[in-house]
Amino acid sequence: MANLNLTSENIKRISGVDARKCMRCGKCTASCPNFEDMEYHPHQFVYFIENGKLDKLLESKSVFKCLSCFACVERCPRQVEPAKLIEAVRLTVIRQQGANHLLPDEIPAAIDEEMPQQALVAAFRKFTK
Amino acid sequence: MQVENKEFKPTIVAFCCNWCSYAGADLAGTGRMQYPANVKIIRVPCSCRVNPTFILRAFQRGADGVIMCGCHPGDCHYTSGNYYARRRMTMLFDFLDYLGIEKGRTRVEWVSAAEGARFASVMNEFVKNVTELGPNKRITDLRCKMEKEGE
Amino acid sequence: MFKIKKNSLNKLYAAIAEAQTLYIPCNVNGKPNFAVWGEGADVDLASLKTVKSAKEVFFPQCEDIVSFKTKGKEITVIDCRKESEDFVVFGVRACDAKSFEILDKVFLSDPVDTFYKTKREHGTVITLACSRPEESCFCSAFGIDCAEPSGDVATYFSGEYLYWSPKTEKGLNLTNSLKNLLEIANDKDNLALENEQKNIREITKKLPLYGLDLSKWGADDLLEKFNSEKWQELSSACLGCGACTFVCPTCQCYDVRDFDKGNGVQRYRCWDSCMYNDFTMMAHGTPRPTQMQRFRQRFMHKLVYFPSNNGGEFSCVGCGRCVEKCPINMNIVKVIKAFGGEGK
Amino acid sequence: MQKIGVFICWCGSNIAATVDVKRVAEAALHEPGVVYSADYQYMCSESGQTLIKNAIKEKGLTGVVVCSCSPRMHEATFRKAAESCGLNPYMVEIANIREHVSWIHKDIEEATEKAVILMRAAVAKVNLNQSLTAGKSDVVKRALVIGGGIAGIQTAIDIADAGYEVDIVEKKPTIGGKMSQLDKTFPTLDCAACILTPKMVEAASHEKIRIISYSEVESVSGFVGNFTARIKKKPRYVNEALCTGCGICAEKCPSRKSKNEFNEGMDTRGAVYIPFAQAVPKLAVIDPTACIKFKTGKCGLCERNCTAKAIDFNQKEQIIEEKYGAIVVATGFNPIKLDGLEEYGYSQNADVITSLELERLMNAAGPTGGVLLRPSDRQHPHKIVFVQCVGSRGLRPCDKPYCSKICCMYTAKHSMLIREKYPDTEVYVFYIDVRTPGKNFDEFYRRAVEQYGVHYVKGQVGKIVNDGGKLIVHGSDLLMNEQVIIDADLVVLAAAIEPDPTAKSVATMLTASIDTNNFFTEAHPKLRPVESPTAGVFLSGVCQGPKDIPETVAQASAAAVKVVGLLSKDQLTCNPCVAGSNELLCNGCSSCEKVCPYGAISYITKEVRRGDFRRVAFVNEAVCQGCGACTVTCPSGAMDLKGFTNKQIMAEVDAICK
Amino acid sequence: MKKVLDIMQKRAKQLLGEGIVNRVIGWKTGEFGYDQTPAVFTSAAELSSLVYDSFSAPNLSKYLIEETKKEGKALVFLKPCDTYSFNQLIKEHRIDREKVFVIGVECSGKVDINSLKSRGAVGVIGVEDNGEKVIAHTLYGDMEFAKDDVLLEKCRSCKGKQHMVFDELIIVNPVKEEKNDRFIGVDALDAMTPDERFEFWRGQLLKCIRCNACRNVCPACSCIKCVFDNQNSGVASKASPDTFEEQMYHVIRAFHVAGRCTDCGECTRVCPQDIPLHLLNRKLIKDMNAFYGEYQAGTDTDSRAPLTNYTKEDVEPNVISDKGGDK
Repeated sequence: MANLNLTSENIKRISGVDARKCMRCGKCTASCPNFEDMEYHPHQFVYFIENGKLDKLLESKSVFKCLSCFACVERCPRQVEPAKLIEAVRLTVIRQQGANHLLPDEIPAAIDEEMPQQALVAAFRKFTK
Repeated sequence: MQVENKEFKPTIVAFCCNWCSYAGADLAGTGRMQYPANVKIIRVPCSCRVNPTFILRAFQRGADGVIMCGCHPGDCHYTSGNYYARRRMTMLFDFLDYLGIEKGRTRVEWVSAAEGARFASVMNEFVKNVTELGPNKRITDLRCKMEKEGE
Repeated sequence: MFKIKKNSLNKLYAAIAEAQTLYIPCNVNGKPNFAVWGEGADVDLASLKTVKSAKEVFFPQCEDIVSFKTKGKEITVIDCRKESEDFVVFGVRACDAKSFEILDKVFLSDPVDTFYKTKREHGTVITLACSRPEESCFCSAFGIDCAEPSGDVATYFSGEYLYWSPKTEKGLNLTNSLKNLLEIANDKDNLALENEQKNIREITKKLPLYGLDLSKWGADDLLEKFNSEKWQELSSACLGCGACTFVCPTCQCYDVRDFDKGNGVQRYRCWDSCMYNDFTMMAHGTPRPTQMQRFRQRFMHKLVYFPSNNGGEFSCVGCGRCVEKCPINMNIVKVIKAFGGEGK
Repeated sequence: MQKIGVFICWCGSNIAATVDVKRVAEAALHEPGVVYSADYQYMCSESGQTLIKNAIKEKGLTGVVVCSCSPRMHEATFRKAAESCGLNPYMVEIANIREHVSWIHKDIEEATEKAVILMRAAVAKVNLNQSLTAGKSDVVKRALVIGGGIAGIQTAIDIADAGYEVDIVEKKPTIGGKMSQLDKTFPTLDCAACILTPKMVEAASHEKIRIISYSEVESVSGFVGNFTARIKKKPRYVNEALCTGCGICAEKCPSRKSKNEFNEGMDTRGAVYIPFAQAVPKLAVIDPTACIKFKTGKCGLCERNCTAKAIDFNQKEQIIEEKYGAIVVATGFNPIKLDGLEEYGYSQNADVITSLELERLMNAAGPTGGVLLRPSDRQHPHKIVFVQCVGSRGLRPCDKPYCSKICCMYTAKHSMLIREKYPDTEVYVFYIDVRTPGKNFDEFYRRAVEQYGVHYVKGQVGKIVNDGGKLIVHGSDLLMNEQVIIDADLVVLAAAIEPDPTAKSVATMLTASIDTNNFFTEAHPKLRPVESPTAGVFLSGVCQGPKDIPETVAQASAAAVKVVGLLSKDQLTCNPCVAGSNELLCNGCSSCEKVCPYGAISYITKEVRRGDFRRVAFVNEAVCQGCGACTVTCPSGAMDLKGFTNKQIMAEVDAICK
Repeated sequence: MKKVLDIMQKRAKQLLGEGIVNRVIGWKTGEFGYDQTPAVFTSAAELSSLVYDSFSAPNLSKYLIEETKKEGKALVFLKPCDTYSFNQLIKEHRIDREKVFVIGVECSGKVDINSLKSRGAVGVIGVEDNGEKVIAHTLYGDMEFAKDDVLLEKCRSCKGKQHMVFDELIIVNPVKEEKNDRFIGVDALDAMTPDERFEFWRGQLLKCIRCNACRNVCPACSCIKCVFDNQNSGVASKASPDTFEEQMYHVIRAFHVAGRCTDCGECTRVCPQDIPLHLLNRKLIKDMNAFYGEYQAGTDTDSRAPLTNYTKEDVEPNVISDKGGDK
């Protein structure tokens, strides 16, 4: 965890989100369908990142619990787009893990005839990069 | 990093109508929104007061770009001034283009009294465009230019 | 007498231009006018008349006189006068060559116009005899022989050659500097040239304006002419533009203007036209408020006032440019004729 | 040659921190015509002005340049100062070195250089300035108030009390506006009708007030002191002179399907109706879109039953044309449409209502007679959720970016009233911030929490779904860091308020400006809050920005004072910066006449020089507003604009470009 | 053409004789058969020098500004294109219509003497026009040209053969309307790159000698005092000491006559340096047509010109920047 401040800036940059626009209404969290499973909730992601408190987020499983359903993005009245921030944190976590990418070769074993294509695409987005 | 001193700083004349655009420029000031100091504003009662001669005069005397700002169409304090200005400037600027003068040196923008931020961003963009075009050579009086450079 | 092959003329121009500026009629954007010769110039010695006359070389349309530089409340005066460099003007027709004499009377008499004088001193005039006079020409009425022009060097086209005849010391000097390009003309050449000149003089006699009678003009009957009712009718169509004046080789009026450069003032003179309604405008207004008066001024000056001040010499050389360029075809010939100067 | 004094204001550190004022003052001395220059901390202050005045007197100045803030701020101040010591006020020009220099540039070198150039342009202009004398125009002693809500009523009464005639134009059949729909008012909880209706009656019975109801202003021409308005009076199909407001017609009307606007469409009314019991004027009105007679040609029950013979199916639209000296805009507001905010399901669920609907549901004259019943099944709701900031403070297209200001307080009022009347009801309020600046406001909110036990939840509602009669409200409780789900019986949304849709057309008509949210712009946000930038046009109430009732009334009275101040003058000084034609140059070609928006130019035949009779343009200086359209269209340059002459503007151009 | 002239002379004499008019404005013969001068004729005797042929090009309408200030009524002969100018002057209140008797005369296009000369006809002493061919008699022999090749520019881009205003018409052989696109020249310039356009205009305007012939002949330039002659206008100048002044003069002039120019083509006809000045005015006409709807000044006496009119839906000035093409 070299420099949390730097990482925090990086997250803001790659997500393109300006966390300062948040007015703390909590509508994102109110809209979150996976609230129960998440240790940290969308509004907390916004607040933590704004204040550079990244360590907890990086350690939490919450980043992978986010469904990327974008309900929070849709509902946010201030156009803060929390899901994009969560995505950026997730990316940071993955990048720090090193080269443990999911390779396309590994897919056939796991594939299920019934599995929707979108799930595969989502998996790539979440776990590789 | 050493910034070169000799970088080209264009002279920009902005004609602003008193009721909307000048107030918009004031609001940009009140909001501390930065735009280059090359832009000098001349206050006119209405965009329809801007005579094409003034624009030519500015170019003659060494302006590198001229921008005219007025109230948004429909919002003119004098009800119809900017509609006339719109036609005049469309014709003038197309005519200058016809003579081969770079059209990036002329511009019309509608800026309301509430659009301080837009005023600043318009000016930033215009200055950037004119800077890219470089010094005005095609429609300037060389006698004035020589005098300036002789300084 | 020397000669040079027509197809070697470019070498001649180049040789002259190497040492000094060469003004020569060129086609620039579709019109023949005197221009500075340079490699690739479209020299046009075939056109009889340049739009603007050769006087522009000595008396340019615009000329800086003095400039003032201001800094705050301080003013510095900058003298714009400078000695002219040597130059050559080539292809001047007999009428234009004559016009220099008329301009000299104005600009070189006291007080001397130094701007003009220095150019006259440094300029070498190479004239060119006319080979195909046109209908608007009436130089013969002023005693000009278009087949035998004056100048420092006179040149003539005949056959394959341009003949070259130095007439003054300046002309000789120039000729000497071009020796290696010029051949010496022989008797056969001289004979051919004389024939050519005879032909030209014959054509001149067939011109519609040949024999234009100027006997009614001159210093006499000034008031009678001035008060004539004919002026009203003659001037009724005049637009008051300056086309006749600006193409005229003898018009010498100029206006002095100031141009505000922002950090100073450039004072320059530029040709003026007595046809303009602000000509000789003074604080109280203009002395010639109607177009008739201005119209009359132009012709009275050329045909009455100038001769009465200059020993009968008219301030017109019959080049016919005004005849060709007037938008409404009113001209000095029609004026001369209206007062009884019927030709032929 | 002018003798010009240049005065550079520091504006404290506002200018002096970025612009080297000493250097500007020094540079000024080198400009042609300048004989004196000085700098001072606050030029606009008393002592700053004295500095200018003394210089004018002692140095015999003929022109003044003040380098300071925007001319829109203090031009008038300095002109007045000059005038007080005998200098023509139009010999004063301002170089704007605050808004256009010090506030936008950081580099001192750059800013100072620009300030010098702007000073130079102003000096160049003053060198060509000429003394201007203003003409006079008569003031019509009558005011027009557009909008008959509490703002319009209060303004009208105050103007009328000062002795001037006032017309109120109201587009609805009755005056009263939104306040007439309210039940109780915060923070005193007195009944809205009890305090509003006497005002309505007072306005109606005031001898100086004329109420032109069911009418709209169609066009306005003219200028301050002398406006002419065309007012379109819609047909009521009821003779106003004869109708007694007895209401028999409304009772007999067989058409019952029209939504009752007064009750926010929660019950119905007849095609002929009186908007509400205390309506002023209390007159029936026929809605031709619902009336059977209009649709089928048959019926006429109301006509037969009207003892006053007031029904008139043939009534036509009427145009009233009237002259006014001043115009007050009081066009008010509406709650926004909530269709775009789908998360709340307002249009899907009858039991998701707006606060204004709740007002009607709690009002004794409302659709439920004052008993709180939820709209879907007319049952008592036991769990009520209030949501604040609905559509306010958002950046989505369906949102408004501003705070609607009144919602926090009325939500507290509602929750308190419900808890008081129905103590078995649980009340939740979702809030982002509770904003209660105002006298007794926070105390009021604390009472709701402390005394009445209203549950205030810090967080927002993400969605509302209908589950068999229950409204499942998904919200967040940020302080608990929990997602809360409440099965509510009724959800009340504090919808944002927005200017009435007529504001835009009224603004265009009056050439007054509106901001990006369609609120009217004030002449100065702090110092001239009740005036529009257009002379003679004043602002009253929410049309200028969100306000509660006491603020509205205060502003309404303030606007009235401004109007009275204007109408108390017999004549107004005109703007002397008007067009003028140089007869010696005028061709009489009629180009200028065509572009003049005010019809200020006419043509006369005049002996311009002896014996030279010509058709030349003539400018009516009282009518000309000085836009300058004519000056540019004039081919010969005969037409020029005083104060902004061709030469002056070119001198400025030259100074900037050199 | 001879027949038309006969009728013109007969009718003019008649109207003079009846006292309906007290003078006639027409064209007078010149020295070489092509150099006609506009003239005022006051008697039947004088009318013998009235001429109307392929060189009666000067537009007579502008003379009426001064003529209608005088006593009595004037008879004027107007070609179809001249009637546009006449109407425009009426619109601008520069002519008193009551004092003019307008006789419209047929026109099949006027010949450009400069065009003959540039095609080698040196020393022209007479010209014949048989409708198809133009024969120039010169000192050095006769030359024959197809008439279409030697028409004036303004006739090659003729607006139409209809008279917009007249009291009487003299038409012996009705002239067929020919479709021509007068904007071809403008289109060609529009199609160039801005650099090419700049070079073109710099070359052309460089020739300008500021003789003011274009301005003084222009029926739209009827100002009592032109801004270029007015020391107080800020643009006054008598010569073009700098390339800017050349641009300035022609831009301002084109702009001042925008919406008022009747496209009579006189500016190009009279320019001693053959600058195609009509390309400036016609560009503005083309633009106004494209942006604000077809409009031709001089077709009537009461319509509003595009620059003294507007609609709320007008194009925005950025149509120019969006048009493409760098610089």
